[in-house]
Order: sequence, then C-alpha cells, then structure tokens
Amino acid sequence: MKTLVEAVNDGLHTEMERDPSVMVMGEDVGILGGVFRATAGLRERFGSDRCVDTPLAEAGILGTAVGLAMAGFRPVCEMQYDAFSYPCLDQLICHVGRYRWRTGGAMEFPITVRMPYGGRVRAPELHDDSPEAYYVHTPGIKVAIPSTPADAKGLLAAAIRDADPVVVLEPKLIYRTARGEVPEGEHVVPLGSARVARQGTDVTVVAYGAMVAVAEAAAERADASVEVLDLRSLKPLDEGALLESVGKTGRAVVVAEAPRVAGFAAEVAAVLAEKAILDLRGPVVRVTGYDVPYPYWTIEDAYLPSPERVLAALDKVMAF
Amino acid sequence: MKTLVEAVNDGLHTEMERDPSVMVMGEDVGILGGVFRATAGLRERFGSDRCVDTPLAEAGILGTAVGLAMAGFRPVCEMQYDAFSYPCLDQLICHVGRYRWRTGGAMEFPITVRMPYGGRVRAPELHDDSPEAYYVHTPGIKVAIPSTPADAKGLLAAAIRDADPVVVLEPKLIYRTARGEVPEGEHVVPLGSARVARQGTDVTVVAYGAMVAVAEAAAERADASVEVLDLRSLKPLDEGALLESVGKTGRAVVVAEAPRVAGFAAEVAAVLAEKAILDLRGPVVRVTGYDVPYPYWTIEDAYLPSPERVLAALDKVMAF
Amino acid sequence: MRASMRVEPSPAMPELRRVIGDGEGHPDGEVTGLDDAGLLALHRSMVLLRTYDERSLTYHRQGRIGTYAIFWGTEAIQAGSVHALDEVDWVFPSYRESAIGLLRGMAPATILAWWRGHPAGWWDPRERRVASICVPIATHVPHAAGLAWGLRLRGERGCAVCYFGDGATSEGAFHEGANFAAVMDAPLVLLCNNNQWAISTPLAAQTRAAALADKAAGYGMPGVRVDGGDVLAVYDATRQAVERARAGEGPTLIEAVTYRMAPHATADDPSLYIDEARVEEERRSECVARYEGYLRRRGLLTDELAEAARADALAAMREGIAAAEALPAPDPALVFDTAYADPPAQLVAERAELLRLLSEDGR
Amino acid sequence: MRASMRVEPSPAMPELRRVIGDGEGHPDGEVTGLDDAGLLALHRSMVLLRTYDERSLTYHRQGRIGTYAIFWGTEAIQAGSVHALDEVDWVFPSYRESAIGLLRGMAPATILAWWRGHPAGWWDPRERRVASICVPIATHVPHAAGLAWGLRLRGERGCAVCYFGDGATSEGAFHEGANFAAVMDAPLVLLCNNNQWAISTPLAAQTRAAALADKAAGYGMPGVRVDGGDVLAVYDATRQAVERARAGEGPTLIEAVTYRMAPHATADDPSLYIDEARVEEERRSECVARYEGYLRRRGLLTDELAEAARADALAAMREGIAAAEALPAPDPALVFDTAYADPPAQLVAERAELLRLLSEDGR
Ligand SMILES: Cc1ncc(C[n+]2csc(CCOP(=O)(O)OP(=O)(O)O)c2C)c(N)n1
Ligand SMILES: Cc1ncc(C[n+]2csc(CCOP(=O)(O)OP(=O)(O)O)c2C)c(N)n1
Ligand SMILES: [Mg+2]
Ligand SMILES: [Mg+2]
Repeated sequence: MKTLVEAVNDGLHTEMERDPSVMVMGEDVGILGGVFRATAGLRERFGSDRCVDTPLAEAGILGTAVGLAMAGFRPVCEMQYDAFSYPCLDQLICHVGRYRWRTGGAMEFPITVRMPYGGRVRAPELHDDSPEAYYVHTPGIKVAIPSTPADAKGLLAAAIRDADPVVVLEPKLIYRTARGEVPEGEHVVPLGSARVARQGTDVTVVAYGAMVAVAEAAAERADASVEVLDLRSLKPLDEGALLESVGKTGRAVVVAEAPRVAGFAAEVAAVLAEKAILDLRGPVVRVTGYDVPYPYWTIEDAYLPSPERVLAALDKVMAF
Repeated sequence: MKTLVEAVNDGLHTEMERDPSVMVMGEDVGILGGVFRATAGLRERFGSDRCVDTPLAEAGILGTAVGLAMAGFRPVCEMQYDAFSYPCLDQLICHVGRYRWRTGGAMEFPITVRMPYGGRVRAPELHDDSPEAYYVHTPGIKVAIPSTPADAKGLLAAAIRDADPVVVLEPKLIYRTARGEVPEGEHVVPLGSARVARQGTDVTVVAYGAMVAVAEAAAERADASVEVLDLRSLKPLDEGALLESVGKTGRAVVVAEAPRVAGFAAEVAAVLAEKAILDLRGPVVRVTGYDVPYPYWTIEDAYLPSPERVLAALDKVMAF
Repeated sequence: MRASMRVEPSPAMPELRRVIGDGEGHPDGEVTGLDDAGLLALHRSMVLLRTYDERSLTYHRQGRIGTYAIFWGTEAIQAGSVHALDEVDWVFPSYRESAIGLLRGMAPATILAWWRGHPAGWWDPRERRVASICVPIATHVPHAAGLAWGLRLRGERGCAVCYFGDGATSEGAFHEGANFAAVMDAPLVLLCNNNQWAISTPLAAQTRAAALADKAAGYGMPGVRVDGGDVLAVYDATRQAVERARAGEGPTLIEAVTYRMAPHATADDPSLYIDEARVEEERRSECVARYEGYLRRRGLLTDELAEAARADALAAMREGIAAAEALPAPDPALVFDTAYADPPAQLVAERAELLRLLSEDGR
Repeated sequence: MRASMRVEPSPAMPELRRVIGDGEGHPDGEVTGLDDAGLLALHRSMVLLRTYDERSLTYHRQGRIGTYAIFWGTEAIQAGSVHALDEVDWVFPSYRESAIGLLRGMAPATILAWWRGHPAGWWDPRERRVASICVPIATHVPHAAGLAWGLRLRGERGCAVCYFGDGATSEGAFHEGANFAAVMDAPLVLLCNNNQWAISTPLAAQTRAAALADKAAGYGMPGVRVDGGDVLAVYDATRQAVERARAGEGPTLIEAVTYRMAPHATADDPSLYIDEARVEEERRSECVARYEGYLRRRGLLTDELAEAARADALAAMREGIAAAEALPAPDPALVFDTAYADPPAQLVAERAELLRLLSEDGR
C-alpha cells in the first residue's frame, strides 16, 4: 500500500533507474525532495546532475528543458504548484507543443511537466488552481490526471516514456489520503485509456483526479445506478470508453473542479453532443467550479463540486 | 465607410478623448502607431504619456497596467500579435482576473487588452494563433471578438468603459478587408449581446471573428435555410440569443478557427447539450482548427474552417 | 554544490552599509530624519512586528491560523523602510511582509483573517496604500512599477516600495518590472530581502552574481547593499532612495542582506537542508536586540519603554486573534460576489442555483 | 523622448573593442585563430550572407518570398561568431539570423522555403547543430542555455551561441535563460545584436542601462562590448567566450553594437520613426566593405577573389530560389503529420475526414 505521492516518488525512482536520460528538475526538488516530497531520495540516489534544484523561474525551467531535450535528455519538470505554472505557459504553447512540428517531426521533445493541482488544501490563494484546460487546449501537449496511487505511477511512467510532451496533474488533495496497491518495479498505464471506476446502468458520471471520489460518493448515495468513468487521460481522450458508457446509460454528468466556462468538462459535453446525440436521454449536466477566482479557504467547500451538487445533477438528469 | 482597423483606431481616439484616464500602451504603439496602425495618431493627439511605447516585455506591459489601474488609469494594452500575448498569461490569470476579488470588490481593474488574432495572413509561424480559450477560461476576464468595423469600435468602447478587465481579439485577416459604416463619435456595443448576422430557419451556425464571413459564405451556398449567429462577446455569452436561435432551428454548427480540443466551440456545444437538448434534432457539429500548431502558410487553407467544411457539417446535421 | 567557476572576478562589493555598531570596529552612527521620538517609534514598530510574528507561530501551532510565512529577523527591513516613507507612499508586500500593514494602522485581525482563509482578510489597498499580499513570487514588481509610474504621471509626490526575496530576482517578472520602472522613471524602491534562501535553495544555486545589487547596473539604476539586520542602515538607504524617487530620478535597488533565521513557513522542515548551527549563530545578532542595544547605548530606551512596547503589542495581538476568531463564518455567496463588477448572467444564475442547493442542504 | 535622469553615473563604458582600423587612430589589428585562408573564408561567409539578404529583398519585391526580416549590416556579427565555433557547436538564431545555417552548409532553398511558408523550410536541428529560427523574442535563450547545460552534463566539448536583439533583453525569457546558464555553468555565448532599435522602439525607450553588457554582472558573467561592424572584433570576442565556455567557466554576454541599416522587415516603414540620414551614414561604414578594405590592405583580397565570392554566392542564390520555387505544393496532410509522434485518435480521425473532404472537393 502506498499513498499517491509515494507512488509518484516510486515512479520517478523506477523511470530514472530504467533510463539514464531521465532527469528531474524544479524548485526545491533536490535536497528538500520537493515541498510535497514527491522527489525525495532522488538526489541522493541519482546525484545533483539528475535531480536538479533550479533557480526560481518556471519559464526558465521549461525553457531549459526544451534545450535539454535537444541534447538528448528526457526532462521531468516539477512546477511547485498549479498556479505557479502559469509563467511556463509561454514556453509550453510556443515551443514545447511546437518544436517537434517545427523540425518536420525529426526531433522528439519527450518532456514531462508534473505538478500538484486542485483545491481544498486550506492554503492561501493561488495554491488551489485546476489549470488543465490551458494545457489540454494547447496543440502538441498531452495531459494525464491520475486519481489512484497505481495510476499516478503508471501514468507518470507513460508520460516520461512518451515521445511527446505530457503534462501530469497530480491531485494534491489526495496526495496522502489516497492509498492503494501499487505494482512494484516498472508499471505503465497507457495514455488514452479511461477506467470504469464503478459500474452502473442509468447514468454516467465522468470525472478525473480528486473528483472521482466525489463522483463515487454521490453514486453511493444516488437512487439511480451510476457508472463512474475516470478519464485518467484528458488528451488523448478515451472517446471509445466515453461513448460506450453513455451509449449504455443514455445520461451523462461531467464533474470537474476547474472553472466551468471553456473548461475541460465542456469538451466532454461537446464530444457527447456531437457523437452521442441519439443516445442522450437528457441534458449533459456539468458540475464544476465557477467562473471566479478559487475562493478563500473558509468558503472553498461551497465552490468545489460536492457529492450534494453531483446528486442534484443526477436528480436533474434522471428526472428529465 | 471604415475598415475594421480604422474603426479600432476611431474607437481609441473617441474613448481617449472622452476619458482622460484612458491610456494606450504597448510595443510600437506610439511613434509608429502600431504594426497594424491601429494606434496611429494617438501619440500626436494625446502625447507620449498617454500613448506609450513600452519596452519589449508583454508580462511587464500587463503587470504595470495592473499598477496603473491601481493609480486610477484605464490602461488599454496592445499585444503585438496573438502568440506574443502568451507571456502575459501569468499576470492575466494570477492578477488581472483576481485583483478585484482580492480587494473584496473594493477596487476596479478596468484594463483592456487588445490584440490582432487569427490566421490566413501568410506570415511566418506564431503570427496566426486564436488564443481566445485561454482568455475565456480565466475567471474575472471578459472576452469580445468583433467581426465588423462597427462592432470593432463599439465592443472596444464597451471594453474600455467596463469596470472589469476585458480582452478584445481583433480578427487581423479582415482588418483591412472588412469595411462598413461606423457610427461617428461615441458608439458602444454592450458586451454579452450576440448579433443575428443572417436569418434562417433550419440550422444555426454559431461563429465569431473572421469565421462569421466563412459561415455566411457557406449559408449562401447551402440548400437549407441557415441562420448565422455572430457571438461578438464570448464572455459574457449571450445564452438567450443562442438558445433562441437553436430553439427555432433545432440544429447547430459551431465554427471557430482555434484548435478544437477544449476550444471555445466546445463551450457553445456544452451549453446546448445542457440547455437545448430537447430542441436539438441532430448532433452539434464543430468546425474548427485542429489539435496541431497553426501550419505553415502554404497549407494553412487546409487547416482553417472553410465554407466547404461548414457546408459538409451542414449536410451532416441536416441529413441526420 | 557545484563550485563557482567565475574567472573574471566581479568588482569587489563594498562592505555592507551599517549604522548600528557592534563595538568591534563599527562605531554606532546616526541617520538623518529620525529624532528621538522617531527612533523610539521605529522601535515600537519592530516590536509590533516581532510580536505579531511570534504570536502567529503560536497561533499556528494551536491550530488557530493556517500555514504561516514566518518573518522573524526581518523586522529591521520592514520597519526600517516603512519609517522612511510618508503616508502617501505605497507599500507592495510579498507573503513575507504579510503584516506590514500593521505599520500603517491595519488591525492585526485583518491579517490574521488572511492567514485564516477568511474573506475579512481582504482589504482595499487604497485605504492605507498597502497593496494586497502577493503570493506568486515577483509578480508584484511590475504592479509596483506601474503604480509608481502612474503616480509620476499624475504629478503626485508619492512613491512605492516593493518587497521581494533573493529567489524572486530569478523570475522574469522581477526583470521586466525593474526595467519598466527604470525606463518610466518610476519613483520606486525595489527592496530585496536577501535572506540567502528560497525555501531550500541557497543563493549560490539561485545566481552567480557576486551580489544581487549588481543587477542594478543592468537597469541603469543605483544598487545599494545594506546590512538587513541594521534597521537604521535600511532606514537610511530607503530614505535616500525615496529622495531620488521624489526628485524624479527613478528607481533604486536596495539589497538588504540577512539570513533566514526561521523555517520558510510553518509547513517547512529546514533541518533537511540548513545548518542549524548557522541559524543559531545568526539569531544571536538578530535585529530587534541589536537596535535595542543601540537605543540603550544612546540612553533612549528604558526598561519601561521596552516593556510597554511589548505589552502594547501583545495586547493588540490578543485583541486581534479574538476579533479574528469572533468573525462569523463567511457567507458562501462571497464565492461569487467580488470577482466581477458586472458579472456574466451565467454566473449569476449559477450563484442562485448553488445558494438554493446549499440552503436546501441546510448547510 | 524623456530625458535620462540618472544621477549616479554608471561606470564609464570601455570603448568598443575593435580590430579593424579606420586609419584615424585605430590601426588594423590581428586576431588569434585565423590564418590567411581563414580570413578569406570569413570573407566568403560575409559575402554569402550579404548576397542572401540582398537577393531576398529582391525576391520579396517580386512576390517570390513573403515578409522577410532584413539583416543587411549584421553579416559581421553572424559570420564573425560562427567562424569562431567548431562544427560541434550549436547555433540558436532568431528571425534576424534566419540564413545563418548557410554558414553550416544549409541550402539557400531551405531557408527560402521557410520564408515562402513551405514545409521544406523545416529542418532537423541536429543535422548542422542549427536550432530552428526563433520567432517569439528571447524565448530561445533558455533553449540555448538548456542545450549548453546538457552538453556539459554529457561531457561533450561543444558549446552554443544564442543570437538576440537589444529589445530581447527586456523580456523575462532573456533574464531567466541567462541566469540559468550562469548557475548551470552552461557553455554558452549570449550574443546580443544591439542594433539600437526594436522595430520603432529606440534603445533609450528599451533600457536605461548605459550598455547592455552591464547586464552581465547581474548574472555573474563577463560582459563584453564590441564593435558589431568589425567582424574580427566579433570573431575574437566569440573565440575568447568559447574558450571560457569549453574550459567550464560558463557563459559570456557579448554586446555587438551596430545600427539597424534597413527596415525592421519588409513590411516596415522606418521613415515613420528613423532619421534616414543617420541610416545612410551608418551604411557608409558597413561591415563587408570594412572587412574588404582590411583584407585588401593586408594584400589578401584580390579583385578576382572578391568577384568569385560574389559570383559563387549569386549562383547559389539563383539555384536556391529555383529549387525553392520548384518544390511541389505541400501535401495538406502535413497539417497533421508532424505535431505528435503518437497522435491522439481524435486527431487521426479528423485528419482522415479532412483529407476525404479535400479530395471530394477535387482540390
Ligand atoms: C511564481 C512562484 N513560484 C513558486 C512559488 C513557491 N514559493 C513560495 S516561496 C518560494 C521561495 C521564495 O524565495 P525568496 O524569493 O528568496 O523569498 P523568501 O521566501 O526567502 O522570503 C517559492 C519557490 C511561488 N510562490 N510563486
Ligand atoms: C514575444 C514577442 N513579442 C513581440 C514580438 C514582435 N516583434 C518582432 S521583432 C520585434 C522587435 C525586436 O527587437 P530586437 O530584439 O531589438 O531585435 P531586432 O529585430 O532589432 O533584431 C518585435 C517586438 C515577437 N516576435 N515576440
Ligand atoms: Mg529568500
Ligand atoms: Mg534591435
């Protein structure tokens, strides 16, 4: 049994052991082992050239990672927190997602960016963002979000081995509370395969990250038979699994903690509106964060999707 | 008759005349009058303190605009091109969209960011992006996109006068080709009101910016009676107009040149999937750019939504 | 740590500017602008900050505030600089100067509420010309530059001070803000609290500059390096920078050199990376005692005055935490109510829906 | 323009380093590392670049290439630096050095294809160790820093040169890249083409630094200022920086001072903001003629050799444009085919749909 953050740490150890071109870089990832200790032990084991404490500059981290990739490395960049990743968006959009294309496909940019993300951690502002939409919308970038320790290790391994750049968002709320069996040694969960977290027949709740548990809690209390689909990978999206589940249930609720407007939940709804219109027996309801800054933590519970909000959405969809 | 870029210029003159706290800032906006001449004449008329040539630093432009707003100004920041706005995303997400909230609503941040955007201008890479989704997804930020000269002036005026930060994306492809009557003097097109660009009964094509003309061209050639809805403002979205049109036609195609995945077209489809499900007689089809870097210009026509692609989508929706 | 491989040595740094003596070579000095009352007021400010910080750590341990960024040992930097300002001048704090508003009369309860995640921790920056606490490193440097530039444009005499750390100087936002300030002749004081650590990252892994003040030349502004534990040295450097700023001569970079004498924040475990003996040694020359020694040597500070400063500060904190704890649970509607002046209709509808749901749930 | 209000003058800048004389005080000098053949090879490189640039302007006027960023007058900076490198060293061009690959044997047709918006303008950077042309200002500085750092980690002897303009030094990306390079002891030469303009923005509105080389101290690296019209001065400064880099001594900032002697790009109308007389004056001391004068004074360059260099370059360009124009219209499938090594299934499906539609349309 490992926690989610221990699984990340295990994954990093395993992949660095396996491939000497993998290097980890970021603020405080070395001697401290990361503010969440996700990189603990790497510096002792692999040295300070392969687990690098960088200057405090996120665009510099990702920008130098582009150069390191050109030199043949597979950099794994840690952004210390979700909202502190924004300075790297310029490099991500202009270069990380485009450089392979720019070389006519000749060069690979196997860069992994990982970061803790999401809310409810009782912290001052800007420690709770869910920025996945910025990443998913960016061409050339893949995005994975685990909800279990085993997937945290397996998706990270897939990201590191992928020839394309991948952003892995780790739900920090459940870093230490999600516990589970994690396969020893090499363990890869391929990108683009969703996981049916719970079987059901009446309605599909689509979720990822910390929202999977919220969906499951709602499912537990719902009158209907609820299927919970954990997307695991947002791009590539497992459209097959999504359409299959909604094809079966005919109803869909999408749960995500990011702000609603143009968030990833909209993409899921749009795929259904285009490809499952005949299956849908009711509206596709989104249960999401709102179009406001992530609130002060004494009221964050009101902002975040809760089992109650998911249940209300389920009622609405079932009663339609 | 004015061109779209002349209308922008007219709008800037009018608003700066009207309100001495309005100031324009950006790279080459002063003595040159902007690389597209959108700010031509402002420096001569209002002086170099109100039309400021800044250092070459987009995050610095938007970041100092935050401070200028705190000092009581209404800064209008020009980003020279769409893709060169990405360095300002950090300031936008962390501060421009949050500072009012952070003061408990006490202080206003009436910042306008305007930029030429969109493709087909036969330029080297990174001069053709459609980044609206990054902006729309950001809480606290409003987004407008004109498709006519009159709206270019009116939406810009609304943006400048708005107490909240607004990003205005100006379709550079039609800067000089879109011509039309532009009201003299003060002219405001309120944010949040869409425009029926063409009446129709069978199917609604939702578009904005340069895609409105593409939608209209397709409508012209279509067998069905096509209504074209020009959103004009992406946030606030005119949900009423959207639902009314689709309520009437029962069918929807959404056209946008930005990459499809988690683009703004998904938001439109998601609103329909949630609120118009009983009206929909077929799938909501998106005609968009693709999940790839905007291509080299000898093949950009294949990437961009064309009347042909819209017609194919219309056929699909009508035949459903 | 990788060995420094500098070949051309950078110009020898001048010794840190000091005013307060140590009896070993450095005699006590004096500064312009502070009479006896001013010197004692400065002392009270330092004690207030020190008390705020020490009580906050206790409150955190008691679970009464959340994560907290300790600033023990930087009172000289904060108080020394603020006392060199006028009321019209603006202050741009980072999380490390969260309580700097106290020096402008802000209630401790407000700042404690901030650290309690309560919306009463929000404030209107214009009230006391104290900007909001900045969490993302260095991103407030352009804000301060823009505000100061704006003051100049308005022809006002105010200036601004922006606080940030050594780590912050690596960020692009610092660079762009400093450059804008210089180019726009902004009346700005860039005050770097060089505590030689950014969480676990030592200065040597942050920069190869011989001194952070060396960065000033790259912006065409003066760079000044002072002993950050010497409140009068900080005061004096700030006073001079403010004078330049008001005279239209643009920004100054002040590097206040100190050493981080506490964990980065309550969640941090520095034993993993810091030599605790060094910290202990640094704490022995901490700024409040140094200044008290100076004031006593000058015959200004008596036991009664010192005691009164402490007692008043403690009383303010006792009152502050009580007031913060007495705040009613915030209205969840606040999730929606301050983001937009004129919120999108969709958001208004979502607000209504959520509030209906919450009231149904009886929460 | 606002008057500079600097009070403390920054240290007097050393005169620009020069090697090529002008007969008035500056005698011709010599540099280490270039024998007669090397000197002549350098000349041929300059002529090749000059010819590329002049022909490109003509091709643009003829509608045969799109917008083009003219580099007339910077041949000394480009050729001088590249000739100080080994084949193992990397070059990171901005749009201003679009044709620098010519000096590594890249075909003119490739670069012309880039300016024609044709995918044949794509290249594999590893082939000649020439990175892709960087369009967003300064964003390639961290790339070059990372690559150079990577070379050091691999124990290779290569280094990298990164080219950027005066305007680029205002961007956060420049700052972060330079700082990373210094901290990581990256074997990197930061080569600033200070042509004193960023489109219409003059240096004085870009920075208050007395010299861009002044920024080096802030990163703890040497800063060198050379006459950018003196190819041998650029060569020599680069050679020394490369020596330091290979010795593990980290990066160097070279400021090559010149003046923009042409419009920013073909779309630009500098008459709106530049004093054309000044441009004319600058053009009179342009770098190719200066170097030719030097070579002739040294008896190395004959009319035949000069003529041959021009003729060969012209022939290469003639061949290049013919080859670029002979390229088949690109396959629209290329829209999809190089973004991902392993594309998402949705994208694969969209590709198929679009290609079907395009073939139905008979396009
Ligand atoms: C943009 C950004 N990146 C990362 C962080 C996380 N973080 C918080 S404090 C800190 C170290 C700051 O060091 P320094 O600037 O020296 O200030 P100090 O904390 O020492 O006062 C980091 C990395 C952040 N707040 N913002
Ligand atoms: C990030 C970014 N912002 C803006 C631009 C638009 N732009 C292209 S060239 C240029 C001026 C660059 O000046 P400088 O760095 O001095 O280089 P030069 O063109 O003079 O060689 C600008 C603003 C850009 N390419 N990238
Ligand atoms: Mg520090
Ligand atoms: Mg320039």
